Amino acid sequence: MLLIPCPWCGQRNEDEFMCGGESARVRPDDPASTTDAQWSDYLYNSTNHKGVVREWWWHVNGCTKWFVIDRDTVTHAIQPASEEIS
Amino acid sequence: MSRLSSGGAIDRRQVINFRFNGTSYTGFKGDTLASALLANGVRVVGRSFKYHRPRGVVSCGIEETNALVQLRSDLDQPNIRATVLPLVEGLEAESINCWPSVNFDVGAINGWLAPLFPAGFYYKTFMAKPWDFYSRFIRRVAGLGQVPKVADTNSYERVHHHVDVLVIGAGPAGLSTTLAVARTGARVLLIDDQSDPGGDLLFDTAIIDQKPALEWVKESIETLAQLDNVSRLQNTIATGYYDHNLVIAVQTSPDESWIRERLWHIRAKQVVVATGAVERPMVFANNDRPGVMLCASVAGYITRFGVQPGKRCVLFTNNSRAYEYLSVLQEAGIKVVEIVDCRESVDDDSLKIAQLLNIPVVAGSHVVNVSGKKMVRSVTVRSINGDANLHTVSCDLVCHSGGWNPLVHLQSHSGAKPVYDSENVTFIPGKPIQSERSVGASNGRFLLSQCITDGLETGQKIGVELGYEFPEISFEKQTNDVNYAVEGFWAEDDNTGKAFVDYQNDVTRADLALAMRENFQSIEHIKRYTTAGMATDQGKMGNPNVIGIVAQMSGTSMTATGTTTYRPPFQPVSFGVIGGMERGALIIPARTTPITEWNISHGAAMNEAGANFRRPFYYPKSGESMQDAMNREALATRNGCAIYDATPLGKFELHGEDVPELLNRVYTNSFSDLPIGQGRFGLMLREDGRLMDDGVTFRIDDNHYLMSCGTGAAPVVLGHMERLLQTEWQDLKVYLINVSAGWANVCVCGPLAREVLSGAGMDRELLDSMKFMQIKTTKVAGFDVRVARVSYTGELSFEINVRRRDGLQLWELFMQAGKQHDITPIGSETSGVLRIEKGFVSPGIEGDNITNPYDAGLGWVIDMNKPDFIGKRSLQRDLNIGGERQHVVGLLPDDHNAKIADGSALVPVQAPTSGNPEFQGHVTAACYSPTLERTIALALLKNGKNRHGENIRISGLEGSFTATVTKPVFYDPRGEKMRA
Amino acid sequence: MSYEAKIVPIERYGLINIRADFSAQRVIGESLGHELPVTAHTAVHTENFSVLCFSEDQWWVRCNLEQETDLFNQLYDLNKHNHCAATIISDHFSGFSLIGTDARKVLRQGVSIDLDDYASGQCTRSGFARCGASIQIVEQYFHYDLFVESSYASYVNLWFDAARKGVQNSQSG
Amino acid sequence: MSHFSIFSLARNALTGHKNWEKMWRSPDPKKEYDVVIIGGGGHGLGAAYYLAKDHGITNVAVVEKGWLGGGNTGRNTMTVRSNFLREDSVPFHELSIDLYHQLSKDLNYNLMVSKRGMITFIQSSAVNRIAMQMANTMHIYGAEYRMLSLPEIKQRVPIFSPSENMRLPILGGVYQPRASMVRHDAVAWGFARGADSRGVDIIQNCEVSGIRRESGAVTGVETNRGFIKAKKVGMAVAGHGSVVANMAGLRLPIVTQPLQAWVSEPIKPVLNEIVVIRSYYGTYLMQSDKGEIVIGQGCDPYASYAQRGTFSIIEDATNAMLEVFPSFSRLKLLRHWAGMLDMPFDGSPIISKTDVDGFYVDVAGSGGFKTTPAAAKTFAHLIARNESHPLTENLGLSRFQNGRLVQEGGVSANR
Repeated sequence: MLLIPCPWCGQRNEDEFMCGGESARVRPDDPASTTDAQWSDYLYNSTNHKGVVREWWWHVNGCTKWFVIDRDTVTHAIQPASEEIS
Repeated sequence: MSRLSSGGAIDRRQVINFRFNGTSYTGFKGDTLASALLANGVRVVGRSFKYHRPRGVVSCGIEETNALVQLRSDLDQPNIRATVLPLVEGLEAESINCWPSVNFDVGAINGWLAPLFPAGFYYKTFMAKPWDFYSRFIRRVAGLGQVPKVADTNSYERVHHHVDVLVIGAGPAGLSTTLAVARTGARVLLIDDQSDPGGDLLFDTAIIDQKPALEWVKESIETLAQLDNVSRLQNTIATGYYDHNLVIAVQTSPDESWIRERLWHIRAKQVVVATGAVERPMVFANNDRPGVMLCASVAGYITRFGVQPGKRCVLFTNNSRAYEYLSVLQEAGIKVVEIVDCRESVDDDSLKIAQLLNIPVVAGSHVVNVSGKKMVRSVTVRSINGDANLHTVSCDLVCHSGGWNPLVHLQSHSGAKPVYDSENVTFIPGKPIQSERSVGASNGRFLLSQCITDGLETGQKIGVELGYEFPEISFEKQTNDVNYAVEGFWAEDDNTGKAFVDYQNDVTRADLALAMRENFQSIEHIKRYTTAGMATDQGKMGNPNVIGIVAQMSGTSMTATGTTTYRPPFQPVSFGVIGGMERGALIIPARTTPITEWNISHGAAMNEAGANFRRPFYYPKSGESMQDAMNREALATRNGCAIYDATPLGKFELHGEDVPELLNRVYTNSFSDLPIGQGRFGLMLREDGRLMDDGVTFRIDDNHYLMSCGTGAAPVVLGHMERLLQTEWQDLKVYLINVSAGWANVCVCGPLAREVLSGAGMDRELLDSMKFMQIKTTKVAGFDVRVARVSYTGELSFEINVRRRDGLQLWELFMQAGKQHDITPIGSETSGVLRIEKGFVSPGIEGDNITNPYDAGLGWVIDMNKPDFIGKRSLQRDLNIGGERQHVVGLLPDDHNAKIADGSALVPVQAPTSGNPEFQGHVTAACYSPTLERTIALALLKNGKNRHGENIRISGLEGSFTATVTKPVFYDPRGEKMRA
Repeated sequence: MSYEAKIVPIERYGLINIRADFSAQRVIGESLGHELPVTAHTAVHTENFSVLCFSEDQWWVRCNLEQETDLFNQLYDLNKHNHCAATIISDHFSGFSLIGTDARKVLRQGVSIDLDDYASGQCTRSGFARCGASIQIVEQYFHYDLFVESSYASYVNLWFDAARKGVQNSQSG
Repeated sequence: MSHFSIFSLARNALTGHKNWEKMWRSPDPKKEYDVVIIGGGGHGLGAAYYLAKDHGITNVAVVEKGWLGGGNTGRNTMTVRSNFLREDSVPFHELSIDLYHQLSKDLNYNLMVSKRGMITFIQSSAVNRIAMQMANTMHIYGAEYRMLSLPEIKQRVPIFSPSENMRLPILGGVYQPRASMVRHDAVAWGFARGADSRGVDIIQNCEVSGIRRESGAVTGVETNRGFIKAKKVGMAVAGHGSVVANMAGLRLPIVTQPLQAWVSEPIKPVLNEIVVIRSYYGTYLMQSDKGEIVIGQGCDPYASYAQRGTFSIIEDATNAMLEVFPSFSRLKLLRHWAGMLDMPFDGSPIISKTDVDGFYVDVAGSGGFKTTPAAAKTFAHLIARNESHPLTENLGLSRFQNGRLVQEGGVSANR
């Protein structure tokens, strides 16, 4: 049971949240101009990095805010994301 | 009897009666089952797993591997450690894994066949026939105890708790830590697995500052009891250490009498592991004979329980600590005839003790065999280098001590890796990964004085780290222990018998050698091949011996050999307490509407409707079959009037100037021009172009919309939009508010719907004027309602939304008003029939994560001219390179009464029904349509859109039918009825 | 045998959900005659109503049922010129008061938050017994008001009953 | 390779078991191989075995960063089954069961394949519909799968006694008689011994740190034991698919998630079948030959390489289990652990060529143990011939380009 640092509510158990996956997965500005390969990469592929990953979490059973954290997928150590992500 | 005439922390005035293997015995309050059995002279308490060798009690704590019993009567439970089982009146226990009795066990024949059963023998044989043939026999002899015969009537509880500092273990180190941290004012919780604090001091005769150590314990506890910031739990064992400093602990018999066990989820800023150490056995031939016991445990039985486990003893050791117990043994009248010490040069402290007690020390030697089967009769001793000193000593007790194993398990759960401490010949905690510290014996500090100092110093550091002031305290405590000196000893012996490294799984030194001979090199491999360390004690005693022997045989270091990973739990945990109270109705919530109770009391058959709602399936009248009920309900809807509870549908308010833009982006069609008071059907896709949900969104006011969606899809849809708004489209000004439960939604439908509603007092003019997809606010019988004209049945249909609190009244009002029209409540199974007749695609059924809206015949809802919407790019991909697709089609079976199961497969009409015919698709939903008086079905069929009119075979387990492929709509194809 | 705590359904109350961006907050505050609380887990309590802050742009106005409509009407129209939304949610949620010396021992079975962190008068939203709850701390450790989505209310009643006095598993088995 | 049998055991008993041969060699890596397989688990060792046996390619190295079978091969719940929804899934999993049932003899190594049968409870009409779809797809492909009534379940599983006030009452079940349990470690060891005896070099403690390519084609792998040249490199590294693929400059449609499993203390046999309580949390349980009740459930819902999971999964599963088997309440949890699942977007295996010539990937999907022999055999076919085995034509990476996914419930549910 991870302890997720919600920027609004503070540290809460992971079962109050939903993990939204890698924040690097950003919807293309103009999907129509992507190639099939680029679109497929956006839709299905992930970096799935072993180590620190910046990812989205949703505090669904709390303030209902989406936010990003940096989580180590090996140690599970978590830091609030060091800088704003657009 | 082996009970001493005095001594021990037992209450001799309270006699306790118990039964073991059918014989009645007595013990005293304060006994464990093991101490009471030893006191009664019971030596053989169980049989081993593989060879069924007689086994006796070997330890006095949680590390016990042999004395496992099955409890009977009310307490029925398998595999209970007798060494930690408090004796209670009427307790009934049996040995496990033996038949017909522990003293005469047929399975012992395995002992004779043992040469055929080396480690991993089963990988090499039993291949002539299928394994099932052999496994029937093998399974029967495997396993330990039996599943309880009586139902568990106990209550369990699960709680969450937060502290600044959690100290695990109330032995000298844990107590000292707690004393130190407590002074800072930090919130401290001290948990301990025994009924009384003190840890090993309970089994010891140690002295602290010239007083018995237990007095220091008592004083410490009294000090802690004064402090508000300290709490303490006895009978509470930490079983696992998880991410982010979460420790799970099990408390037995808490104060609340109705609770048997409580599972604590303890989140701590700092965790202190003070779980102590356990004594390690020596590995020698027949080291498993009853009467071969760990040295400190023998002393423990004497000190704590006043039990004398033998009369004539040989001590076999490699360390100084064992000598400290000699005086306890001697004072209890046990004659220690000889000390066999495998160290060439025994340390002076040890020699002094032996001299004082006048016990001969045979140094540089080892025990090479034990004779006696159900009880030790003698041991054979020989010098390590050669045959010098070869002699036999008669005895009925062998105390052995191979050094001490810190209980690094919890630390290991936390992600840390134990490291080898060559001085102490053992594995000690490695660098902490979480906010954790190990103290005392679990940190490799085996002396009492070290434990106390380590605890106090650690407590101080933690206090400072947590930002508290720390008062000066003295760390000096005078204790009576001597320096700990140990040498690793895993020499090969004479091969005179089985030398066990894992008692419970019957793993011997020879098994380890065989594994290595066959080129199993990794310690994990050796563990798995031999099963060493995989028994219910999980190698607490034996693992370092396995590592030592493997290192020695392979000529590498202990460090290079490494440990296997310790997995939680530290001690086995009952499933009852893991589950807590979440049984029956509490396992997952059952969500209700204001009409749920009415439905149940009116005999509705209930079924899951998604998102944990239960809804009426159908409403059988007395004696009516399911099919008859559905037919009646469906016909009422088509020809008269019906009513159903649509409350579980999702309802979201959308506010803000950018709502139309949001809708344009999440729906496939356009919402730019929706007038106030009007609704529009919308189709929502996932980004991969697959169906997510469909529903109607109404415009209530300028910047105010109301979206409805499917019951099961509601949380998904809300999450989908909330995510997009907060991550991708932060510039859109939209607020989403879930109001799903705030409104009761009663749907009245059928050609007579207007009659019913106006009969209930609704404005007839308004009803007549309302067009399909309109929403109006009005009053019925004093209730403010929102009326929406939408249809999921294909009939004229009104959804009446009212505040939840008034839902049931409104429902009953309509039922009353509809009586003269024979208003009929309908269930979801009937709704299913109506939707199949209409060919309404269900995103959760026809939309099977593969179907796209074109496949589903929903192309008319898609506006590909919009610049973008979620899923658009993927639809383009499907059109460009998606190849042949499966389409939603209708099926008309030639047999009008065909009973077709949902999920039946579709194959070419000529094909055989099994054995690789060409798979063409499957039936998604089939029913008997009472309106059409025939069976109809919706299906997903490869290229189905272009195959209308073809014949196909429906292949189901129950039968096979030919059918004609049609358009997926069987009733009112133009939708005239619902627009009427 | 059970914990010393009782569960009382909160009967008639008004509840209005407020969403508002930074500039709309001020407008709403002016309309209410009281600034909205903007610190996590805080609430303001006036004679007529309380305002509970659940997020940087989410509040609840808890009032008497009689005031609900008026307050709502007053706030609803602000969305014409501001990015905000007022919604009546007194039916969407069902309230329970958990009161007694053992209230904490009951609640800690259902929430994983640190109850020491939440003082009397504060509020928070958290996971609770597989459904989630908005919690108002009326008196720390002894009196909590919990609001759950109404569709969970009957389940939550069962839950409280079991948490108070345990479940005899034999009855379910 | 010496032949294993009761006679060889007896013969060796006479010499105190001191003359057993090594089960496999520990060779140093050669400079070059025809094929290098990365990953010494069941899939990788099996692929090497079938390369040698089916295709006569024996100049093969299997490089393993740790010890054989130390990944998911040794961390699963030992279950083999073929109850799937899609036409591309069922025959593939059927092949796996077929192969498993003959492997002990083929390998002369007892994998302890026991046919237990799997019962999946039906607790709602929605599950019933899916079960029927599965049953009928399977029926087409000759895989037996049939419905069981409550009394039939009770008859097969006498200890089954669902509580009377179950939140989701059990309406019946579906039964796959051929679902089996297999001794997991033995699969790795058996394949290793078989491959080794055919000349395959199995190199343990050999970690790959790079995949060398020239003009879009693989030329070999960098390892901590030096560069190993090979024109064909196959990846079978459950739990590290993205890490290794990344060395070849590729991103995969997978997320690595923990999948937990746990066992009770061993008890005498009470449960022959594998039981799936699908509707609460997707809990499944069975009893091993050793007597432990082996239990599992779905993945933890986020990416992790930590080989441990959250305890709440065990709590949920326990409740589900106790609803059906109340007498297990006083049994005890003995040990729990997690494997790392490379979960594809659609949950189905990926056995595929890649954009890098000569670099092939085998990603196991939602539980790779059950597919081990089929994946190994088809992967060997792909590597040997540079074309897909007929059974895995639709299981390649191209499905993520054209959107023709083989949906068995994967990551997509989370997105």
